[in-house]
Amino acid sequence: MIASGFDITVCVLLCLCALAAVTGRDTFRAIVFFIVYGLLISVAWLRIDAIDVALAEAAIGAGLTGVLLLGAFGQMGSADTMAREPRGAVLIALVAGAGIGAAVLFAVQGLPPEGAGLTAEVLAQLEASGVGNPVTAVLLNFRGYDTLLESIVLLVALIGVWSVASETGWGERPGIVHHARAGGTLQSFGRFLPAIGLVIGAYIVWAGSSGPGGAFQGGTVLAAVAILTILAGLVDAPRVTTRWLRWALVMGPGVFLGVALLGLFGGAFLVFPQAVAYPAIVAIEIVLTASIALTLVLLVLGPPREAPQ
Amino acid sequence: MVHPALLVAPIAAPLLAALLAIAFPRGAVAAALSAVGVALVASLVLVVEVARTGTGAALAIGGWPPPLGIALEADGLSAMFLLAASTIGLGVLVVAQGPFGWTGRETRKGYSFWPLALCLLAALNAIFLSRDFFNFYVGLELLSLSAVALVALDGKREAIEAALRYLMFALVGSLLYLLGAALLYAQYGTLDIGLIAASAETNGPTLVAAGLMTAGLAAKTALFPLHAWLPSAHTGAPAVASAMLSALVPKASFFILVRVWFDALPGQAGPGLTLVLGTMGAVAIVYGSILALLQERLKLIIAYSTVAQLGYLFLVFPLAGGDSTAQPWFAGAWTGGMVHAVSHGLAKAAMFLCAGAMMAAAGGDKLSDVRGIVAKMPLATFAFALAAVTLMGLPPSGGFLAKYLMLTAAFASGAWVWGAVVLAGGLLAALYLYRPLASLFAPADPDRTFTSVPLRTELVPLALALVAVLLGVASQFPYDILQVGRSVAAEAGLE
Amino acid sequence: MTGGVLPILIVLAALVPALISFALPERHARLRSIVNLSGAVLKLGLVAYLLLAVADGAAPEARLSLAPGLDLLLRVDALALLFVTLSGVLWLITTIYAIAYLGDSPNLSRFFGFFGLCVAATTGIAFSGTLITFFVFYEMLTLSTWPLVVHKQNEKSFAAGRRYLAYALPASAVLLIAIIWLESATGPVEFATGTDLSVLGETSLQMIFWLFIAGLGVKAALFPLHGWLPAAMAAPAPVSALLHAVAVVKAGAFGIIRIIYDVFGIATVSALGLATPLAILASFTILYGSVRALEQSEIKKRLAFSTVSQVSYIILGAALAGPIAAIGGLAHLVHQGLMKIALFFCAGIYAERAGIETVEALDGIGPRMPWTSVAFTLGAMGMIGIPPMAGFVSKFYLGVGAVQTGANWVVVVLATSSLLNAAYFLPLVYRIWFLPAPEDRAAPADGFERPLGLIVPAVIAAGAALAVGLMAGSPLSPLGWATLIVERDYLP
Amino acid sequence: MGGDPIIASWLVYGCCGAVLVGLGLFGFMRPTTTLRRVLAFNIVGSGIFLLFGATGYRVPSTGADPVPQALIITGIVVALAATALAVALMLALARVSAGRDEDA
Amino acid sequence: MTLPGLTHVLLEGPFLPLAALIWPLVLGLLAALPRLRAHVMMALPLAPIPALILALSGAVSGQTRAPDLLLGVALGLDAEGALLLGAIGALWLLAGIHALGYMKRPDRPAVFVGFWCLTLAGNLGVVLAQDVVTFYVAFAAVSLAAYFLVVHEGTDEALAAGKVYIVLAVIGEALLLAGLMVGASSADSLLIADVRAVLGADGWNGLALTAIVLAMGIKAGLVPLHIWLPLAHPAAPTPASAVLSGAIVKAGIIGLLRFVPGDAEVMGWTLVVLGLFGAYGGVIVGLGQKRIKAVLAYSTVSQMGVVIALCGAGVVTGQTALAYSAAALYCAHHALAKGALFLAVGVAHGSSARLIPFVVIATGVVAASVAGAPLAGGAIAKSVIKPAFEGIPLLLVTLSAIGTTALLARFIVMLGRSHSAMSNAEPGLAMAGAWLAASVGALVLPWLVGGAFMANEASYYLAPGALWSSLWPVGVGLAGFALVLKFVRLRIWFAEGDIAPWVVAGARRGAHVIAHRRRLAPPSLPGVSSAPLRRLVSRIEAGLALPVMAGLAMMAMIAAIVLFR
Repeated sequence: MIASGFDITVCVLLCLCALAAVTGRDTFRAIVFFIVYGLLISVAWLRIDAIDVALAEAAIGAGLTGVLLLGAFGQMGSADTMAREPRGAVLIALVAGAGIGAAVLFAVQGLPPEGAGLTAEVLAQLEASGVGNPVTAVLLNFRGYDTLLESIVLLVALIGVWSVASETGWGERPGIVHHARAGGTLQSFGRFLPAIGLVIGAYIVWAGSSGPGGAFQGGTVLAAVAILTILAGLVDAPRVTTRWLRWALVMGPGVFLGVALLGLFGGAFLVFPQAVAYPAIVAIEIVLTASIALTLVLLVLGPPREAPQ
Repeated sequence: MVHPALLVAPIAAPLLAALLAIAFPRGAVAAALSAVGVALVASLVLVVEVARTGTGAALAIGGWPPPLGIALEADGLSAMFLLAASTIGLGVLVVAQGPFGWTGRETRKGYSFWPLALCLLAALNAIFLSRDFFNFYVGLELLSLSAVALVALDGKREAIEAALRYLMFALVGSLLYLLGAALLYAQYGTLDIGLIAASAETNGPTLVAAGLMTAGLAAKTALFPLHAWLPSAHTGAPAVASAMLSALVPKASFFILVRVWFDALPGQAGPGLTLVLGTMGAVAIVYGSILALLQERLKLIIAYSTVAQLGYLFLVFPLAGGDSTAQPWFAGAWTGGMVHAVSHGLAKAAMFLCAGAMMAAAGGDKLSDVRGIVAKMPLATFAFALAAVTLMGLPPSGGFLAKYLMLTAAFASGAWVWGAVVLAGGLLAALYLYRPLASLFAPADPDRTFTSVPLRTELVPLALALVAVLLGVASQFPYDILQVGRSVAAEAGLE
Repeated sequence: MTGGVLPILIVLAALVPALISFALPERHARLRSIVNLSGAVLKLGLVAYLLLAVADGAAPEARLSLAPGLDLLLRVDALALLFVTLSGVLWLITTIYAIAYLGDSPNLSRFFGFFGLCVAATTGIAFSGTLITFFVFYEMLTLSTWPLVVHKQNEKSFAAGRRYLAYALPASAVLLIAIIWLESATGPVEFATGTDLSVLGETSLQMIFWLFIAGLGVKAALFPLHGWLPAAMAAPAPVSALLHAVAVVKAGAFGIIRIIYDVFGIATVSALGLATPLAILASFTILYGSVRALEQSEIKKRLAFSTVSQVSYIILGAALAGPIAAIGGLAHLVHQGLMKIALFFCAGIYAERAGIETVEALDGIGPRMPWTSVAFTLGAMGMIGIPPMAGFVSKFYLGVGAVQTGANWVVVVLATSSLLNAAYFLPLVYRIWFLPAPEDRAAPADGFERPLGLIVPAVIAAGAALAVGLMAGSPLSPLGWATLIVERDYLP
Repeated sequence: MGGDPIIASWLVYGCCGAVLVGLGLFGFMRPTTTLRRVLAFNIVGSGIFLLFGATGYRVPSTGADPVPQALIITGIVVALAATALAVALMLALARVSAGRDEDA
Repeated sequence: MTLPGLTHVLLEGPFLPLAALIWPLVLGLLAALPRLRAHVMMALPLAPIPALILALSGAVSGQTRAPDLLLGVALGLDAEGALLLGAIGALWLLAGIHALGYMKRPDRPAVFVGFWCLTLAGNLGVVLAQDVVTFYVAFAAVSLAAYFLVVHEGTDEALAAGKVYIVLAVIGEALLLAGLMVGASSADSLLIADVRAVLGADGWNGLALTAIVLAMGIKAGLVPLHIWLPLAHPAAPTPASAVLSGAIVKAGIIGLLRFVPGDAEVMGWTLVVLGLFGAYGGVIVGLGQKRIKAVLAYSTVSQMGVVIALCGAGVVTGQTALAYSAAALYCAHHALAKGALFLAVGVAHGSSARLIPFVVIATGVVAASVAGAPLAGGAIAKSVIKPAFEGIPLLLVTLSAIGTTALLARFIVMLGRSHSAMSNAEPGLAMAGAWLAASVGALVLPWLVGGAFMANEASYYLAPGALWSSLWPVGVGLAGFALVLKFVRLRIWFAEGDIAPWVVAGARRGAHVIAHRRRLAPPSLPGVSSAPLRRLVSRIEAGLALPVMAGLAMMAMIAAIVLFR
């Protein structure tokens, strides 16, 4: 499709935002530009007809990462010192960055213009995969193995985040204590928005099987909802050592892995026989969403806080 | 045909155990040991099966053959690496029961160690078995994140700093690798090694993709200019963890590099690649050794020794195909490199476990702290010495066989520069390993007391070191296995 | 070949006792001694059987392949048996000596462990049928010798150990280069089948030869690579006796013989013009060793330098391209072993029982320690080459062989070296027998020449040296066996 | 913006992705605080994903290629996990080096 | 080649020659056993008996071969050998008996007897040896074992003399070894006859011959190499010096006879010149000696000089066979006579003033015989050697008799004064008996055995012409000595061993220089101070840890891979 003026402007804006986020001394300004950059990139994704990715990028890329960075900036502030580096470092960085960028540009323009990738194969096998949305089909059936590993990655990251807690803080609740002004905008948002968020999240997960959406996007929305309520101080995160929390975390990947192993009897790992494919995928998707939402919340909250002296 | 369970077990078992460890920490140790045990048995059977049938064991996940689905395959090389990883993993976890076992109440370290370690092993096995570039990426990420978390486990300032620097390097490496994979997919429409090899041709995108992947993987394998994160990371990590980190983690990214160049894009490898990797490997050997020579702390010496020994692996690129017609064997340098990877893994794991045991006994890891520990811990010292023999490449160890095959290839192909470097490496290893050995064997001053250490922390390293030496003696079997499914480029060379 | 298992059995006969004594805790001294002694006796029995078999032309071998074409081959040929018989006999008497000498000092299990390992490595070297097998066991010898040198764990022995490794490891690197350079062109080298060297140019063959000599020269204590040997005297006496006078040093010389005869072939060596320079180097080492021995006031150091000089006789024999010289060289391999081990035993006894370390302290010890002094004198006479000791026989053959090949100057070297040997040995004998003993030397409680375990080995070794000299003509003697070797394998 | 030559829209986004990668790498390498480096890391990531997504849209008639999309979603989640771990490590480092909680 | 079972032949040919050698060795070993220590001295006279029996049974046909011993031992005996063997054996026997009397309470008898028997075995071996290796072993035994006889007394003087003796002996060994090596290899056989044939040609074989002659010269007292003789004899106990002078020195002569080939002209002349120089030099220096044994030592040097000249003359005139048999007879006579003279010294020391005249008279007769006085054995011996000479050497040999007479006259005078102070001193039966037997032997032997060796009959010697030709030199000698004794006050005293002191001093300084050469400082590794290296390396490490450097390295890698395809 011929690039319209809109596409070009989006690209130029994207590059400017990135440049702003990267240069300059003020970290807060950089983070704000980063969030704007995130939204712009979602628009770009819409332009190249990748709705699922747009959703994911908006929710996770801009949303959660933004919150993470802001939270970090809030907690650390000036503590993050800048290592002393030789004077020519900036120049060298520029050269290296430009060099690699140029190489990538050279590669991109060298790509075959009509490369269709695997679109045909996916569509051909779509009905065998038991779901309507080709992205979900790839995500959960054709390349379900990647998704399984990815859910484990999330879990490992969470364990990693927890393991850097201070020695005394092990049994405590994750993240810092949030308290918002009673009746303030944050608290009213905290009360009002979760309901809407839940509905939207549930819909996205449900729709994922046939249209754009899916476990990750839905999970992220639900996570956002939970984070909002915690930020608003309405509810505090469960202690790191609570039993149900751990089982909930493990449930998603556990079920996915279990179903995959069941497939072994049917001849190959992670196989969904035609008939049972749809219900299996949907079941997995639901359980996975719950675990992912929970993991994402805990990831954003950070390591368990220190024990009170 | 090999039952698919064999291919899946090494990955699924540790993952299940990790999930169990997160949910039910009290049973973490039992779950971990049994899982890795299952993985070991599976890899053993796999190795035997591969040797017997002479062909790799393949499995298309979900029943979808590539390019759509992801294929797992265990050819000779992956079977060997799988077996090595499981052996070392089991050994490390057995020793880990000491510092991280269940002690009545749940501690931060005790809880976090087991899932991280199990995920690390699962990631390794996933990488060794996979045939899909993006699957490599997810495996690498899982591996890196768990490794970084393990490095930061001690909670001290140096450990966290090292972990952070390691994460930075690892992330940049992964991203460049991902970019390379994306470009390959864009060019060939598939991510499977076999399919790409079939349709690979020399053009812009392929070269840039390969270059990006190589740079990314070199950063994760801590090849010389990109090694700065490794020493501090492997020293900061608890000894048990650093045994796995030093012995296995860099080998995974090296394994992918071998898959990229020897299996997927042999035609695209030019003199640029072989010379750059060869030179960086050679400099790594010399530079790593010099730095190891200057260290005072035992773990730092061993860490820099890793930097040096990894240099050997990258000499495979210039040396592959160097065999002359006079030799009755073939693919000498390539097989030598792979045998070196395995024997170094075993020896390094043994050495770090010994260092850990000695640190526990002496309360510090400076050479002066562990002086004369041979009287109290003869087995550990002997294991350390055996591992040192393997690292120096002295017969009858596996290290010697690797060195010999590489040297023959170097001399046969006239590239005696690489040969000189390999030899210098052996001598330098003798130099920097002599100091710790001399202080271990030195007479301890009488008033110094060492606390006693459970016997298994000495027996496991001894067993691992003995396997490393055994690799040199009974080496016909590993040699044959490595030839199963070996790429043509390994024998013909990359130019 | 049913005999195939024999070489492995012999190597195991040395290896198994070593491993057992590693495992034995310190207090099981008696069990450890029994294990080691029985190992030694078993080995001797096997060697005797093999002597008969090989004499009848059999050549049992055992092959273990490391990689396709890369084989560890243990092959029993006549030359190997010569070396193994020497090491077998001397291992037995040295074990007896060591048990008595070390008594109940600490770390004995470790000591006997590595001691057995060394002998196993030496046997391996002797039986190795390919260059690679030789290199593997050659390195094992270096590794198992270092702990013995540093056994006393004092600063002096560590310095000696450091120096030993500083010489041995680069040498092994050089040796590896030589092997690989050769094998990358000619393919795996097997001693029995020989190799066609035409594929390599003349200059590279010469360079490879000198690399071999440099690599093996360190252990064979050729000048200028001999520096480690005198320093290694810091080791306990049994170690100096077996290892530095017999096993380690002989491994180097044996290696050089293998290289000259089996890898290159004596004809090629002389054709390439390498024989004479090697002979000159060996001769220079002979004289240099003797002159340096003159200066040493410490007995062990003097014996060490004498070893430096004596081993070069063997190399000289190999370097001279004549059959008789070869026989002389090979016989000297055994003769020097017997004589030198007797001397080291006596030096050990003097040091241990009478506290005599230096030459000056030897005054008048003869009458007080008659048996040791007689053994020492016999050994010294042998070293000087006074008939009818073994030393004379091999020196005589070397001389005759040298003249036969036209290298007449060698006779002058041999004569001068005999004089120098006399110059640094006779004063010792003179002090022992003819000078009055200082009053203050107190005899140890149970007399000078106790325990028997020390004295008997020394006397046996000296007696053997005398007997071998006397009965040199018979085919059973080392000279006879050396003649068999040369006739069967190397007659040009 | 002037009359740009007519180029395919996927190529625009592909080149934009490449530029983003360059900018991100520059941001990562220039001397700056670790937090800014994590931010730059995210920019590189999103650039790569954009480029990858763009290459999947070269033949608009058949619709965007679902495989890159699935991979990108996985990639985004992994990037988030890495960022979370990095942030946690930075917080821990700040905590430890501030000496508030000298760990035994 | 099957392994030699017992079928291998251990010994061929007659057993007696081997027994003659082995018997003394066995006795020597038995002496070491503590139980036999009490009466070990008895072994001395028993040792030479088998050799005497062998000698009396005359020449042995064929060789005795023992292929296993050493490198194949071959023993043989010709007529001359038997004569020499008999004389040497007899002398050892008598000296043994004399020793029984002489050494009442010997300290360390076992050691003395042991080395006495070893030297005897070596001496006999030199005569019997047919192959080069046995000859060398025997020669080594006789020269090295004799050292212990020299230093037996243990006095400082004995040790000093011993030191000179052993140094020269070892040099002799080395030279002989070198010579034999070259000879054996160029003759490509170990038999002495073959080796002798090949020696003498120019080049290396010439050098070999010189080496062998030098080695024998040291033993036989060839002039410049004789310096150990005058030092050793006075220091050794009397029976030992008797044997030293009588038998051991002969080993050198036998060596010369066996090895110097007929065609070595130059060597022949040098032997003649040096021999005669020795003959006259011995006499001159002998006259200037203070101690009686030194005089006798120089008399031996002189006599041996004559025999060496004889060997040389034999080669020069081409009559080697004649010279061989003449020398054999002369040596046999000299052995017994010189032995008798030395034993006389022992007897004189032990006898009182009353008995001394008898001792002097008897010794006078023996001395006359040595000087060649008519009717005595010496005359025959001298006459036998004359035909081998011609021209000036013949004249000089006859004149040498004058010198010998003068020297022996001086000896007799000193002997007269050397009686023991105690009035009732009795020399003891063993000592006197042995001395008398030796004297009688010396006188009678030439007559008994001379027949086989003389060109003409015994009666020839009774003819006046022969009598006169052997009488006038003795007369002139006596007259000259009497004149000198009476009128010449000027006494020129020579140090014992004439040039020995300078040689010894020179040797000691040489040894000192070698021993204390500046020691080679052990090469110490240049102390590379690790501080600067450490700083540099830590800077590099810090630099590489920066992401910018890592980025640059990655870009370089990508560029290399893409560009240098």
